[in-house]
Amino acid sequence: MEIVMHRVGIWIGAFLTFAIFSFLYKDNPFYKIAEQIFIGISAGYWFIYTIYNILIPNLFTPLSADFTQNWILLLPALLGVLMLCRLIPSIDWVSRYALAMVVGTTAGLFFKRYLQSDVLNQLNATMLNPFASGNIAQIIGELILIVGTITGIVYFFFSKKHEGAFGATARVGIYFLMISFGAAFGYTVMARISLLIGRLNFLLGDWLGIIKP
Amino acid sequence: MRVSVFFTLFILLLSLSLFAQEVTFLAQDNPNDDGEAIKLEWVAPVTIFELVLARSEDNITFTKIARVTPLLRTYIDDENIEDGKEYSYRLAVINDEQEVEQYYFSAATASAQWFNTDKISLLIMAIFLASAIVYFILHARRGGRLYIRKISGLDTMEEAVGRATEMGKPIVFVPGIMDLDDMQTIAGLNILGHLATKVAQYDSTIHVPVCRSMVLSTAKEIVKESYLRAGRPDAFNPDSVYYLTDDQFGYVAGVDGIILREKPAANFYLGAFYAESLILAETGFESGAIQIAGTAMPTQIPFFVAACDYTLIGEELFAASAYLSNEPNQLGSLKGQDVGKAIIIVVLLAGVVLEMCGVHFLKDFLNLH
Amino acid sequence: MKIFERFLTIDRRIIFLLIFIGVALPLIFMITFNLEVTENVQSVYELLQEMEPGTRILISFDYDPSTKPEIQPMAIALLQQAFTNRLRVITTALWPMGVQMCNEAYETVSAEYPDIEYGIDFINLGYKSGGMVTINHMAKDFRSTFPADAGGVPIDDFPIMKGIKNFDKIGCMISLSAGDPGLKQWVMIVHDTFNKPVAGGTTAVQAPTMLPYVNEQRQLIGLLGGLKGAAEFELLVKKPGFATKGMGAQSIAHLIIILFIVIGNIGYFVTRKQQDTIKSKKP
Amino acid sequence: MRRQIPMIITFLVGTLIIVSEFIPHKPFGNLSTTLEGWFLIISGFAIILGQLSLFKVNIIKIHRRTPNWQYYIIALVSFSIMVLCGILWGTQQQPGLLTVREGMLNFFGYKPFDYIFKYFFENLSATMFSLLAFFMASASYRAFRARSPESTLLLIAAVLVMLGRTTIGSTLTGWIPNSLNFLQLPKIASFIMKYPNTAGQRAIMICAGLGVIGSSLRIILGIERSYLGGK
Repeated sequence: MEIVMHRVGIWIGAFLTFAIFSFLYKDNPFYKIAEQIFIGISAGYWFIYTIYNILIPNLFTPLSADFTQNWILLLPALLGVLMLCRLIPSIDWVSRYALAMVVGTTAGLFFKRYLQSDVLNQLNATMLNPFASGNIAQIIGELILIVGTITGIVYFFFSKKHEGAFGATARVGIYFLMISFGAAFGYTVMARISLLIGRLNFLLGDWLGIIKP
Repeated sequence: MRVSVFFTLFILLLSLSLFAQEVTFLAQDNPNDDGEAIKLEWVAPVTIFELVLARSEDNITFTKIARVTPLLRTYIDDENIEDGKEYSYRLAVINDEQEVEQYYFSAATASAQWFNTDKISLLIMAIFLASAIVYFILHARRGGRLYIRKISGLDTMEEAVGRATEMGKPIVFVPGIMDLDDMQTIAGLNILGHLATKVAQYDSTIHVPVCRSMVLSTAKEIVKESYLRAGRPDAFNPDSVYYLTDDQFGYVAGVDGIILREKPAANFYLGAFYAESLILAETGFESGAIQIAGTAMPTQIPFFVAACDYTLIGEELFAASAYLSNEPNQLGSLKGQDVGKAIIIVVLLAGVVLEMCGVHFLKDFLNLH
Repeated sequence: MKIFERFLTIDRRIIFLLIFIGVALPLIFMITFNLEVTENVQSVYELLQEMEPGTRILISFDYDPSTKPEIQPMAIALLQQAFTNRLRVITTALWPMGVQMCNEAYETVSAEYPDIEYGIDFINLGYKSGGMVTINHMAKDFRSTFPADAGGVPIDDFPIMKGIKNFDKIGCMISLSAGDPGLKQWVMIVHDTFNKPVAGGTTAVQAPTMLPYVNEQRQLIGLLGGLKGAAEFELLVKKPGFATKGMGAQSIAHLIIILFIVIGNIGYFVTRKQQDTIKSKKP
Repeated sequence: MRRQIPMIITFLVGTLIIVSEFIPHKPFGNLSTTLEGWFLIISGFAIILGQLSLFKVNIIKIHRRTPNWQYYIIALVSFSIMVLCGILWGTQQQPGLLTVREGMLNFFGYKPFDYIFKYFFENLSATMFSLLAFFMASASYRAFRARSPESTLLLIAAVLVMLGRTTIGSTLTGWIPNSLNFLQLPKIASFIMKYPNTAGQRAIMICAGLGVIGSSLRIILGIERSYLGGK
């Protein structure tokens, strides 16, 4: 019996796959139906997993198991309920209290973490002695790295006109940015093709059985 | 020959093991914490089979806390440690037959620190940046003039609106798929205000499909104000700004439909984008529109750069928004960040020169570990 | 010279069709090419090789079925290497669907390792929202972030969780990531704040933006980038799977795309030259 | 009251989180830890909010008979089925309200929730994103033309990396002797990724990082209020 439902599942999967692919031709009812199923299931999944994996273990279980120890959790629970008030337009402003807490925490953490990881550590990682290695490719590479990083930052300098030597530096910066965009694009082609390989593997393997999945 | 090699090796090994016989063991307060951990460090020859760590509060009865190997070298004890209390530790060297060969002792008191000394360079940099940004915001608010260079894409945008008017076709503006809490959406909406004014002046039409309800109300207000500013409040069509759906791909399908139906002369994608960027740009190209994009999403910039006629790259989006809105908070912040960039370039150059001279002071100072 | 103008305006449906065929044929005829292991993949492998048996490592499943073809092979190969070396694996997910991806990977791999036991060598702690803030919280108070595993059983019941209060007793952290929240947030907290080694496996979309973290500060030890990264890793653990199989199709699809780029450029240069000559005749 | 108090909360929370980085001493360290624990719970509610508002928006659309309203019924139905299955029979690891009968497991092979996930959702989600493979191909065909110095650099970098990243690269240039191995395509691609790409990405990263710092600071100080919505 399981085989039957497995086969049924695969046929459903194949149907849905084609329904989505039909978008490549143009938007059509099959695509719309598949899309709405996708939205509905995805929302349902998030809903269930948030309850089972977050609200129950991190809120309800501690409260019901040992209330005197954990009563303080009522506070975030209250803020959470305030968050839900956004659904009711007349009192949606109360959700701002919860939002303020979320935004404040994120802003505080972002301030220090981005400063350290994306500014100071990157700065430190670029402070190199390019001639230390003695390997020609590495010397050239590290020189490129230092020059590219500096000129790139110069390109993003907004309070000075891009002219003269400064403009020329910014020009070099944009060349580096272009190389990195080209490289990123070229690298990314693989990502999307992989997804297509995954799909064809399903269609040709699981569904049609032409190849071994 | 072979015998002599073995003999030399034997002597070597013997002297090594003699040398490495020394075991040192030290317990000390775990630095830069809230006084709830003690750091144990040891140096022991790798030939030792196993080490056992034990802790005591009265220096008489020891309870085992962990089995470790010589290679591990450090262990942080954070089980029920109290601030200000002294703990004794014992390191037992165990041989292959599971017998204790020797004990080493050390004691330490846990304490909480008021300042994390590892983070000095982070603090200095944070204070520098925060004061620069706040200073320039205040400066701009007091009416001080701050120069922001004109972003070259802005001219292209205005031309595109003009071209749309000539062709009698609408323009489509997509403010990204994120909510108002994303700065990119705000920046996109600021630029929308400017474009909508031009649209009102030229008596052209604009479509603004959005995918968040909060963005909808804000975008509507912004477009309405623009028409008011252009002196044509009667020409504002409230239906030109509309909500499609919250879902990423549902939204893309909706926008694609609009682009294919309306055949706009120009498409603007300004805000936060994910995987949909390329679908939008490709569909827009098929319909023959001029396309101008701007996003700070690092993964999506390459697609927009490749597929659109003009792209505001990363921070340029925010700069364009500040330039157009002329709002002191944005201008001041941008200027403050520019000071940060200048500092970084100077420090970086200094660091590279010092490194080349073999002086590692600056690099070590900025190293946060 | 009409043909060169045609080069400029090939109907995109032709491209779509060729890509489809170009991916399908190598899959059917099992075309494969040789692979070389690159530095970034090698370092991830070595990181796990150097861990002592019994060390606990943290793997986070921060992706969903949409990127499964790229990342699932990495997850499987990583678990294989970990179990072969008797490392103990604690898994989490910052994306809710990561929990299912983790279950599927564990089911696949645990069949090959009959002596691996849930709760001793492996545990799935399930999904937590909150991204970077939550990572920061678990770094300081692991047990209150994860009071129970994905099935709701208290973690005190599992030997693998003994003594884990923060990241101190965790050997290294690996994030399998398809976007935000994901590898970037783990680097910022686990390495940059708490100084534990972090490695990652990402989609090829994300990899270029993560590469600046692979530096001499070792913010990232190594990076498996896209299907190629996964295939190289499969080569290292000597268990070729989906990724290795897919690389043939990748090569053909890439070749087709490059071919179209070349055709487009030939068309562009020839027609431009023609326009130039016309212009020079009629100034 | 409606704006002042949220701004004060943001300021206090944001400052506390930043300060706790530099002062490990009590109460700063454990206060910020507590707040982060709360954040997890509140963000859980925020996700629930997202799903409920999707539900609400769809009901409104159906009620108002907006264009294509029939399709939104499908979304509502699939959402409800998924939630019901999750509550009644649970998920793979979680028990639900009802006990799962042996017969049901034998029939579907999975619990209903997991069955829908595996056969419906996995296929839908994977196909949605695989559409991008086609758009990627057509975009690279028409976008990568050597029109200007910038686009030429874009084109060359993209093609070199594409060649080097797949096995074509090693096949094409594998014959180049090891003494000249820097001319092999995989080596060139790695070089591009490691140096010029990293340089460009790093410049963006540093400047974007400064941007995040600026906006976080404005939010904490109450200068930036757009997240509160409205005027």
